[in-house]
Amino acid sequence: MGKVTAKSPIAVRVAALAICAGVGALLARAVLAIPETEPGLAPLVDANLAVSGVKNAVTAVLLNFRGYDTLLEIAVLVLATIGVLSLSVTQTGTWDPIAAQADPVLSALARFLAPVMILVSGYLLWAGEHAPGGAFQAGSVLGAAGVLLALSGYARPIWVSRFALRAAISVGFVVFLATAIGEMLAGGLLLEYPADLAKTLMLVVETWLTVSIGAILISLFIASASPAEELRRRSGGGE
Amino acid sequence: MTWETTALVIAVTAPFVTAVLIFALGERRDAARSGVNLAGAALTVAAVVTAAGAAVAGAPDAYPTAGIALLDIGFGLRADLLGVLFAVIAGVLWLITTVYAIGYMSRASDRARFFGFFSVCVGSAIGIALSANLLTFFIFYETLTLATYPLVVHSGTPAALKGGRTYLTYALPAGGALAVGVVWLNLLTGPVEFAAGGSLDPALATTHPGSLVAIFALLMLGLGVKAALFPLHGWLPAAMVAPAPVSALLHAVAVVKAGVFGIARVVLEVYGPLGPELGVTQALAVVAGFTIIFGSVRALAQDDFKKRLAFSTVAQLSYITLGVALASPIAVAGGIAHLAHHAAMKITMFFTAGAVAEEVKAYRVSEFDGLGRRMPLTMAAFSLAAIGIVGVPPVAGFTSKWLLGIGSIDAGSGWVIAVLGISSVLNAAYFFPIIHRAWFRTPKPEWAHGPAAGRPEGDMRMIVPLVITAAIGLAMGVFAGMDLSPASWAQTIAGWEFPW
Amino acid sequence: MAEWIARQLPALVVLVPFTAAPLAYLLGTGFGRQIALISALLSQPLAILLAVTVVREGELRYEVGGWGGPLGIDLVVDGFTAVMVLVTTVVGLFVTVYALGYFGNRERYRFFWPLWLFLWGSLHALFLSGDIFNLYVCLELVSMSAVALVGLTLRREALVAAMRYMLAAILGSLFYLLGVALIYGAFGSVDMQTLREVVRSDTTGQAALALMTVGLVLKTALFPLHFWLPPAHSNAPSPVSAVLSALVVKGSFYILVRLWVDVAEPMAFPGVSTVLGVLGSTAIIWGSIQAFRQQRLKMLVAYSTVAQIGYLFLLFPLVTGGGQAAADAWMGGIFHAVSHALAKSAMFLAAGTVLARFGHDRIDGLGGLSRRAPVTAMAFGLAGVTMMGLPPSGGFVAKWQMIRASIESGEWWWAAVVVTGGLLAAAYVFRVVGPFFGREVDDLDDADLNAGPSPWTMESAALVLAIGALVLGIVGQPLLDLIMVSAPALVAGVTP
Amino acid sequence: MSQTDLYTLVGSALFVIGLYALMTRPHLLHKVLALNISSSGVFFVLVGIARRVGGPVPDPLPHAMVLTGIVVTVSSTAFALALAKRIYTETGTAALDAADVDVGESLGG
Repeated sequence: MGKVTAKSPIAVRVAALAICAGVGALLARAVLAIPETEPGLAPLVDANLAVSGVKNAVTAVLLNFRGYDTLLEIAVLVLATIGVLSLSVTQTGTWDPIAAQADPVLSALARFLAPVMILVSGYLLWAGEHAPGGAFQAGSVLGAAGVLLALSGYARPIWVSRFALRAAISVGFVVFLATAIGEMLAGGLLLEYPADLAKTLMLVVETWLTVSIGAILISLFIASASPAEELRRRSGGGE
Repeated sequence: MTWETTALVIAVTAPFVTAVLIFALGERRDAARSGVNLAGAALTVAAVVTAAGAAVAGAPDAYPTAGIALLDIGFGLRADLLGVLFAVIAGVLWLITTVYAIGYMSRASDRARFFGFFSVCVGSAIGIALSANLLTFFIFYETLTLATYPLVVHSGTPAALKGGRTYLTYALPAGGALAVGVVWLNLLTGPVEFAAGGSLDPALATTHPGSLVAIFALLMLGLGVKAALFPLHGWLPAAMVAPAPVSALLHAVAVVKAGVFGIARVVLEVYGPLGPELGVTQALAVVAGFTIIFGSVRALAQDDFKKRLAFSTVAQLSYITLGVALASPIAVAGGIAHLAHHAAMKITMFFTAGAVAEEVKAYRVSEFDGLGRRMPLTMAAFSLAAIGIVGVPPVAGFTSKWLLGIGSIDAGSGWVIAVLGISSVLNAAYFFPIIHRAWFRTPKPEWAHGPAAGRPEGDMRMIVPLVITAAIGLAMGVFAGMDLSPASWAQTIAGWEFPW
Repeated sequence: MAEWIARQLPALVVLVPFTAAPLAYLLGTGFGRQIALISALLSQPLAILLAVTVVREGELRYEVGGWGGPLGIDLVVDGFTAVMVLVTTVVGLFVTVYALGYFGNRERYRFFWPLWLFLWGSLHALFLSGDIFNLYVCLELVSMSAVALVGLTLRREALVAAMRYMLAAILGSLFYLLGVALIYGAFGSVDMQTLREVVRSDTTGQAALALMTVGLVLKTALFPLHFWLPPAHSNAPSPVSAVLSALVVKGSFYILVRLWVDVAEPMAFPGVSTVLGVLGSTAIIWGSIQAFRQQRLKMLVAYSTVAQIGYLFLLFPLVTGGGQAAADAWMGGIFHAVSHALAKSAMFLAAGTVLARFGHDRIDGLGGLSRRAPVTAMAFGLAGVTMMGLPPSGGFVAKWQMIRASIESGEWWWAAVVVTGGLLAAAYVFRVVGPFFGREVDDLDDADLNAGPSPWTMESAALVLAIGALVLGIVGQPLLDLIMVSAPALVAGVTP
Repeated sequence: MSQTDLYTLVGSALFVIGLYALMTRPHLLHKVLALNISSSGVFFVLVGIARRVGGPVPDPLPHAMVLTGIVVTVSSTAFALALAKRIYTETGTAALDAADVDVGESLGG
């Protein structure tokens, strides 16, 4: 196995240093010149918070005012997952349970932690409406729970079929899109939530996003894992 | 759209449509391809003649026109007298050449490619003839440059590919120069339409003389390559690796005359009186005069038959350029008439070269001893054309040279007479030995009794066209005085070109 | 219905491929192909309608979420946008048709369809976005889908090329995002229309623009930051190569033009545009020479992209002075992007056909191609006409406008570069095309005896694109008019 | 020095440190990490900018941008890591250029 050298040749380093010094100087000058008080869009956000359907300003920006950014961001996430799957050896994202060393301690821990994490995830999802939180935080915890389960050999039953995996990965984006298109069909513009339905719709979207984000994070983890036989080979063929 | 306008559009588009159909038919469907090709050529001739009729009827200010918007100039077509003269020549000779080429190429490979690009070339040449402005002209001019390449390299031999490279090395930088010249001129004056008597504002001669001279130089650099002006002529002999029909129609008529035709458009219908005023046409005349002598001298030294013809073409093209540059109506008439006359005669000669090469595998002048016995019709046609080029009456060449001579005196450029004289002697010196060898030298034994009994002297699809073109050459001279002969047509055009 | 479509048009243009993408993933290989084709076909009328609407009504503004900038995000469509969407849609359709034949039903390439649809949607989103932060997300979407597509074959060279591309792309995005942060810090908005009014040429503003420019130049692969492009574009599967060279590099270029000519025009400093112009000129010369020296067809075509990108950057010095020269440069630069997109995709698709059928793309081994694969040879040759910028191709009209602009602005040296670049292009194009007419070489044996002639859809997709690029020079006037619709003030000659 | 200045300067420093490492470290994992450091730098700058409002509640917009940015960065990091891993599987080394691999050890693995 070829070992990668730790450092580049001196000429490269000197050049890099010069470039970095230049960029650094430019940046420092620029950030210090930023006006001390510039309210930005904060007043505008405040003024419209009441009609946004949520109480937390950041959530309002993310899901309503700049919901389009979030829609595309979910697209990035789904896209990256498809990309990772396309690179994984098995290309399916299904977990090979033999690779997981069923450790009794880990297993017990997982059994205890996983339900708690799922609960925490639900709370974060709900809290996002008025406090920091939301689908991403919730999805991350959900994903972590999944990774934990996978590491302890429980993940296998989750992915009953390839279609289920694909559905879980894309459901958040699809629901988000469907909501957006539904609003258009109802006479509004893309992502224009009717004031009375805004909260409900956002919660629906957030919920499915949580599921997808969890599934995506698990898939990212699992898809990058080496297949069992490679692990065996590397550890010297012994089991 | 009036009937005349339709004819104008068809004249330009028919060859391109023919090309597309030929490509689509592919390699194996020979009969269908020949049918499409002949039908396309015939349609083109009909359309061109219709447009020509309208031009004659409508001159000087009711020419059929058509166009679409493009940039600030427009992509425009117009059937004026000068244009339809060239278009008729290209169209009619295409029809004849198609027959010849079907015979010549019958055993060659890649026929679809050959006939397809051939049609594109002819379409471009007719487009050049019927362009209403410099932009449209340039578009067709460069299309012609590109479409000729596959024909030059058609045989695919290393020599052919090398000839193709040489051709591009000359033609593409020339295109670049032409492009800059055209853009610059358009910027200086606004859209440059062709108009009898010149389209430039005379005031520009005092406000922007330097730019106008530079632009003229760029344009001549671009057009001079195809017109084979010295020192831009080098590609023409190299391009003789192409199959005979290409040398005949393209390298004696369509491509090279696109160059001189462009010079005529620029000198007469863009610069007009500004040319002599700025002194640029005088310079052009000197270059043309030198090219005439140079080409003729080089032709003398060639043993390769096609190369001798090629250098002869270099010299003859400059007759036209010279006539156009002399700023005298009579000389201009001579030059334009020579455009037609030389076309008929030189195509005959290249047809001969192809027929001889196919039939008896003779490529060099030194192999022509007694060829007149073996291929009497062919060599008779060749001799007639050669006599015409030398300028012996009553064949066509005489008329144009006569007009050129008188025109030069009219323009006060007596030195041109000397050039014409020397060149005629040189023409005789490189053509008469061929005629002498063919008819008066002892033939090879197998040629002594003519073609084998009961067989014609060659593929009749090749012999008949060259006899016809020779006859056309003769007729142009004999009937030069008639109303619609190229000579009187040229004089009419020259009349319009000189309102000043 | 018609009224609804008219109202929702900008959103629909983005949503069609974005809806198709997850569906193509969800439903798997067989459906992925059909969904991609449906999406491609649906996009055609939408893109045309978008262009027509812009011509009729001028700039379109679609307020996503109903908020409107600067609070919300606007989709903005002017002539430039409509042209880019149109060319993306047209190239996209033919690449899709080609890919149907190229990838067939092979399970291995099932990820192509969702990734390609994501890329397509991202490009549309990018062209329509009127918000510089939203553009960051679009840039990332474009880059990531493009990188994933490059690595699709899982060949070593492709993976390493994808990695190099990925690192360059992320770094470029980060530079861009840092610039966005500074812009927001200094001017309090990320909405382009608002910024146009408030942007000043102060320390922060200049630094922000400099950072964004570096990032976008890296993503556009302008010399000398082009190092990642040739391996990525040549090692990708050919339909992907076509999209990368034709469309993806133009995405970041598009933002660069928006920023300089449209948003930050008040702080345009001639020095920077000259630097961009000089780098562009160097790219033209250097890229062409490198292209000429390549042994593999796809590498040659990739270096040709490096060179052709150079022309795009001549736009910057030529618009700086305003007036007619700016308008001509604007038309010329954008028209070049369009005709290059058509021609370059045709070239890569043709190269892909060669590679798929004969198992190699060594230039020395392509003698006699015009006999073995006449349609493909013709497609490549016709596309070459646009590369050279000869009439009647679209490249000619673009170069015509650029030469015009440089003579008008008195900076004739740009015209010299344009002409020289055309001649160098002729050198590398004919280095390939010349031997097509030569004697056949043994290397042109079908790689797989069962392969037979390529599917006609593949060959004709390339040919149609090449013909499109070719006739653009004659029928291109409507496109030139479209480019000028609601053009930025600097270009339209209006002083605000 | 205000809080904003502190955050934005630290952010700038992080960005530059990441940039340097990206250019000088041949190992792909290092490069991916370097980009992560740089992106953290950018987020710092954004967070610093959000503090300028003056009141107790910071400007929500940069925060939203950071959140979006983090998701995008996570996605691209995941993808870049998967790519690096696949390269390692295919070539036995985790560098872009063979020149960056120490001589003396076999490339084949």
